[in-house]
Amino acid sequence: MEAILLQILNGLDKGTAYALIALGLTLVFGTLGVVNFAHGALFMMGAFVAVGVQNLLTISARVRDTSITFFDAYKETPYLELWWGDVGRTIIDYAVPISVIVAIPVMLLVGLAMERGLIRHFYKRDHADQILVTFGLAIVLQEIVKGFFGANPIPVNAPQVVATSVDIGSLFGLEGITYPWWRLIYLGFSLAVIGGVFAFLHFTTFGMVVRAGMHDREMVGLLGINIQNRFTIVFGLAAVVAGLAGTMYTPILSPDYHMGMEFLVLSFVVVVVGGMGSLPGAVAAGFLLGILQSFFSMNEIKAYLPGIDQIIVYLVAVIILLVRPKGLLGKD
Amino acid sequence: MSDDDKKFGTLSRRGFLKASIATAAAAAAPTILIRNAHAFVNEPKGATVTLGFNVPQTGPYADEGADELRAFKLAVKHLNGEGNGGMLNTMKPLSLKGNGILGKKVVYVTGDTQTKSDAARASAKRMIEKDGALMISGGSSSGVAIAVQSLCQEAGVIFMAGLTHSNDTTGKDKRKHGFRHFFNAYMSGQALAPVLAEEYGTDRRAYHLTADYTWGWTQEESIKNATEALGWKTVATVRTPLGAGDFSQYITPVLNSGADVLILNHYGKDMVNSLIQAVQFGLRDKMVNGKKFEIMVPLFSRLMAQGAGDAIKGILGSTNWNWSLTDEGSQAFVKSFGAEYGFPPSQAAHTCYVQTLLYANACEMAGTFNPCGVIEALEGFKFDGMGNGPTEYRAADHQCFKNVLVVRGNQNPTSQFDLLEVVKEVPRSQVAYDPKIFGGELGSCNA
Amino acid sequence: MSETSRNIVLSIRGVNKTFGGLKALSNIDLEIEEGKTHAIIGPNGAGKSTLLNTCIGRIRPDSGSIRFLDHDLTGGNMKPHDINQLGISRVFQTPEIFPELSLLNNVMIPAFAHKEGIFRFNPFSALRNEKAIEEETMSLLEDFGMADQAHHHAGNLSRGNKRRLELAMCLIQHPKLLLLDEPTAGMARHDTNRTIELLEKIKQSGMTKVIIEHDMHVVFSLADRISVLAQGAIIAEGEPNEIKGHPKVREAYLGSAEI
Amino acid sequence: MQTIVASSRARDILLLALFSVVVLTAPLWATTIGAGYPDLLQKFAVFGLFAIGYNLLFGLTGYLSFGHAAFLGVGSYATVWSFKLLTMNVIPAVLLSVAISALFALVIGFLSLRRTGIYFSILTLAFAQMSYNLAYSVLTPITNGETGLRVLRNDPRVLDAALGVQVEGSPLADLFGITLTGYSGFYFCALLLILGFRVSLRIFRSPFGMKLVAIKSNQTRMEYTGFNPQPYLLSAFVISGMYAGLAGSLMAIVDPLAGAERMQWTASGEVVLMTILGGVGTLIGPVIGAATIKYFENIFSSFNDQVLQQAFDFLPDWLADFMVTIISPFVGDGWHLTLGALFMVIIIILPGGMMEGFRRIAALFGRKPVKEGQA
Repeated sequence: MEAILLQILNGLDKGTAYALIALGLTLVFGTLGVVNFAHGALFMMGAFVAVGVQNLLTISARVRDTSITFFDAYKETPYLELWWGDVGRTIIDYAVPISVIVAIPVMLLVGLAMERGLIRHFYKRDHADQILVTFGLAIVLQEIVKGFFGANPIPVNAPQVVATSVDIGSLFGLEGITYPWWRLIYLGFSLAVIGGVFAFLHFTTFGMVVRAGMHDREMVGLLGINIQNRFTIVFGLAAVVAGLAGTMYTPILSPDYHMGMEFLVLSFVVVVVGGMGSLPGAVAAGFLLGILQSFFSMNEIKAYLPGIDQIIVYLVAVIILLVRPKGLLGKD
Repeated sequence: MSDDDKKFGTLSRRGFLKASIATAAAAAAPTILIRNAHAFVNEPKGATVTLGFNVPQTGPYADEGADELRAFKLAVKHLNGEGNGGMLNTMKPLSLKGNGILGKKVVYVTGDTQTKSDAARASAKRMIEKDGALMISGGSSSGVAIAVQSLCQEAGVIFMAGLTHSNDTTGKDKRKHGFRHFFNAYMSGQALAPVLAEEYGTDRRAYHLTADYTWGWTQEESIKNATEALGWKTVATVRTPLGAGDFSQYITPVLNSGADVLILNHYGKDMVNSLIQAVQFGLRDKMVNGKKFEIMVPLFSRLMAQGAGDAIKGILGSTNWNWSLTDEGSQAFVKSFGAEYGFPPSQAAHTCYVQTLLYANACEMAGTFNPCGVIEALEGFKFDGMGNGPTEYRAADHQCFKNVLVVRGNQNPTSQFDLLEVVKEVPRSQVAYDPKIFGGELGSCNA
Repeated sequence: MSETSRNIVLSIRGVNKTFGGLKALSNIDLEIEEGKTHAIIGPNGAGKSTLLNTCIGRIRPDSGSIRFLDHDLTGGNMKPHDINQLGISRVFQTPEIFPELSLLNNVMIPAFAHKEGIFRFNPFSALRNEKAIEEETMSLLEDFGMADQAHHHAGNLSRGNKRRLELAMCLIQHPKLLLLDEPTAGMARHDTNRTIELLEKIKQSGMTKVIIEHDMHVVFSLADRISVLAQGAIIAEGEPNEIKGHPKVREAYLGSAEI
Repeated sequence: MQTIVASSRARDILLLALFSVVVLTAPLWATTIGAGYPDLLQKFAVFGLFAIGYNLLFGLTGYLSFGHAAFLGVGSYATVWSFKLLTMNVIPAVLLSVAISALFALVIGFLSLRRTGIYFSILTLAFAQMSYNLAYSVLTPITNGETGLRVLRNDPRVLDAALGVQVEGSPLADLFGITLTGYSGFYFCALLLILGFRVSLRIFRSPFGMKLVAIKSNQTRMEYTGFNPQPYLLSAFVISGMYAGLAGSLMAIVDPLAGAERMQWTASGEVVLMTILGGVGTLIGPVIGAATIKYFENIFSSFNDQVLQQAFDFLPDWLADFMVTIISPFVGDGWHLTLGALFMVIIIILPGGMMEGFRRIAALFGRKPVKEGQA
């Protein structure tokens, strides 16, 4: 029982991670008609915003460790800590929440620059050209990050108060259900972001125009609305959502320059299983695949189907696509 | 199949790349080389001798590869008599003279393995076929090491393995032309066992999470055997997909499994992520069976420990070498490396540096670059002064036997590099084993 | 209504179809006679497209039957290629051609389909050896006055010429029934007239045709018989002259239209 | 893009002859760009073949498969197993590989081709990833997992044993007495590349090929024209799967080892990139794309500071140092960066890939622009 509850939580958690990345991908495809292979790189850049903020906050006074004579080794104490003591320490501790605030404008700028500078010129080109150019862009962005931060994963900590787990079982009168605070926060945050995106698209005029554009681009253009600028903003929005997902994920997954590529394939699968261009579909598929992946990793199931956890995501994708031609919630 | 085939079949199956290498120089006709009786592949004719350093330059292990490359360059410098000489000052016995190898200046070529067998082999072949490398070294995964090792056997050059920890490299996949200085999973288990008994007692229940591929399996087996010999029980061994990223679905079952030790048979990013996440799930704060829950990572590396941040503190594991060792050889190496690059070398850098020197020294001992001579010189070679105390290259499987370090993530690091504290230097006698237990055969020298 | 002496190509009897609660076709009876050009007219939303797709077995009717020559198409599970292989070719409302291919290739492909059936695996036979088909295609293109452009990309043609090309693609298959879905929709008057000329020529060859059309000018120039569709039902049928004077038609459809 | 009938037999023969000459003289001209050694030449040929086959699907029908590496991997495994169980002769190995990869392609193609567009792509990706993940882990008894499947001296090899053929040293692939390693291995690959090119040329020039292009151009019209696109697509899928299987087989022939990572999505992605980079739907483009990417991977990655220093030896010291500083981030461990930038630059300037560039250069020199399909 506890095991199943825990796996559901795991699944939801994974699901939100997939859904957040997939959301932007499907939004961009649905509105701009662009297959963006650089979307994973946006997720990665969001994560490195957190690394950058942490590095900035921890600029340190360095005291030479004199016991080491062969090279310069330092005991580092961040200036913030030196200047403001506990307050400084707390600020550093809250590096990730601070990064979230920083990530929004940074990722928006990145997104806008990317759309204006490159993507916009590829709306009318073949998908093949789009794939090559965005793949090239992803590699370039990745290598630039590698140049600055190296290839190793870099640890980013959640604030102390939420760095461990909480006994949520006691809430429901069950025993032994502890779950990391940060994962619960991540879940809540992601649901809020997803909700925010939906609200934005459904309850604002801007959003309605965008949704109309997803259905019929020419028609909206004929109405005399400058859909181009709106699409630029949509791309920026997608970049922000992917970036925030990356920033918030850092305490769970130490970021490295390669992480975007690893999420790219999975998020494409999520998008397509959900139905290309369908936002609710992307979210639903994210949760579905996340939960199934968690369940099929259980020893009880693996005992009968060895290796099933290796392929479950793809297997489900195949079954869904064969049964439903346009994915879960895709429109014909 | 014709009679002709029978006739030629046995004759023509010669050394793998030889034909190509010889013709590479002539670069044209598809001739089958008739080999001159005394020649060997890439025999250095000029004033230089070329070594090939094949390391991951892209992909998740790129930093480790970069560190290996630094060590190689340093080794080349020292061999050529530049710099402060490093371990040339401490190695015993020493045949090197600081004038290159056998009087020829050492030059090197580099390549990118991408941590993929195919890419690593392609890169090694380039070094052998195009650049005329006599020896290949490097690598940071067992799959790559084994793939390149068998290539070198076929090509008739020497392979001095870099970071590879699987039992198979000098076990069932050992080769006459391949040599490993790094320790292996079996040694990790043997070294860790006494420390585990001391620290955690002999009545423990272990839960393994294992990367689902060859290296993970051999480590799981070795650690399982070693801990069960102590009296520990194994609750479960669970395989996880390589590069899973989020391990939550594998960690939550541990919580209520009744296990009180979690053993992570992961390396690199998998290790970083699974360890961080296990700590977040509060495993280390738990009391199970009246004991404090512990996590253990049998194979540690400082570079990867950096990625795990605070999660590494207090975690036990084993490592081949650490820069904080105070023996003469380690000090000499750390000093040279630190002076050159401004930070301490990793264990991967250490093993690559040592391997290069050992190869060069063997050439000097043999008085030839001929791989058969070099192999003979290396087999059973006993040396000291290169860290890890007195060491022997065992002739039976080309595995180095030396002290193994049991380390713990440092609770109070005095500097940014001070991540691991050495708990115990387990003497070589404790980690030795009978070469027969892993099977495999070396084959014969191919030159 | 039917007499045994006349040769009926397509016969539709008592066809009904509802989508959701909406009656799309109600009790349709229609017979298309061999060699005749039959026009179906009606205001927007009258159910013309539904009727067309039902005729060729793409949509399954709720009741009634559809026969094309000896084939029962009532099941509604016909694949487009099966329909074509029965001898029905179709011209679409917006020209469906192969824009990346040359005009010659555009017309050769249906010629191959006519000759080879739905599938033939011949990756190693050279196209340049298919002289017979090439010549037939070229002579048809000449008839259409497009021979000089045979090696140009079809995508660069004007809309009117694309329509003509599409017609050529259908004609090379010598269809037993040619369906034309608003063949002059969205065309300039000049192009419309050229298309009418062309269709008149085809008419002389005695090919059976069904035309769905908006433009009365086109309908009355070409049709032998006209059925008028309104709100899913046929409200009148007859020779063009009969239809012109039919009061119900005037009321439902032609009221303000110029005839 | 295609004016298929317009190509005359003479031009095709000339094209094939030119292609053959360029391929067969590769050991000579490749030396001038530092690529003149057997392994890289073999890679050029093998991946050229892979890309030619891939282009028959993607270039002609427009169906973007993201799982072709699976067939490459299957081909490699089949060849190594043939070496292990039957004989070191390559003929059974090649036949077996092509047959088995065709079978795989038939099954995967049959299921995946029920969908179009990105849905098709993801289906192929899913099948390939499943193959890879299983081959890397639970199928290790068949694939030898991470380490890769290798030919061992004591494998049974029943055919060789029956004929009394013995192996001394490491077992190597042979063709009736010719050991297929080094340059002989390259020539074997080169001959099959030329054969593969010729088959591709014929398909391009056949009614079958024209119909594939028609499917890409307008599937609705194709259906109403009376062709059933499914069997055409499936044939193209299986043919290109067979090319992939053959390429995989050749990889295992010139270097008898088969690893699971050959089947990973990145490997599938690589052939997509090769094809697009060279020019989708062109005859020669995919080969050029394949060679370019392999050249970067093997040669650019090998440039280190030492090599650069030597290259700029002729310059004054300060200038040489400057050049090395400028260039070194883009070579060696920076080769990925250069490759990524190359993708972007080429596709921004040249929609349609490198072949478009050659076409423009030809046009610059006043020649009538050579249309692909006529070239």
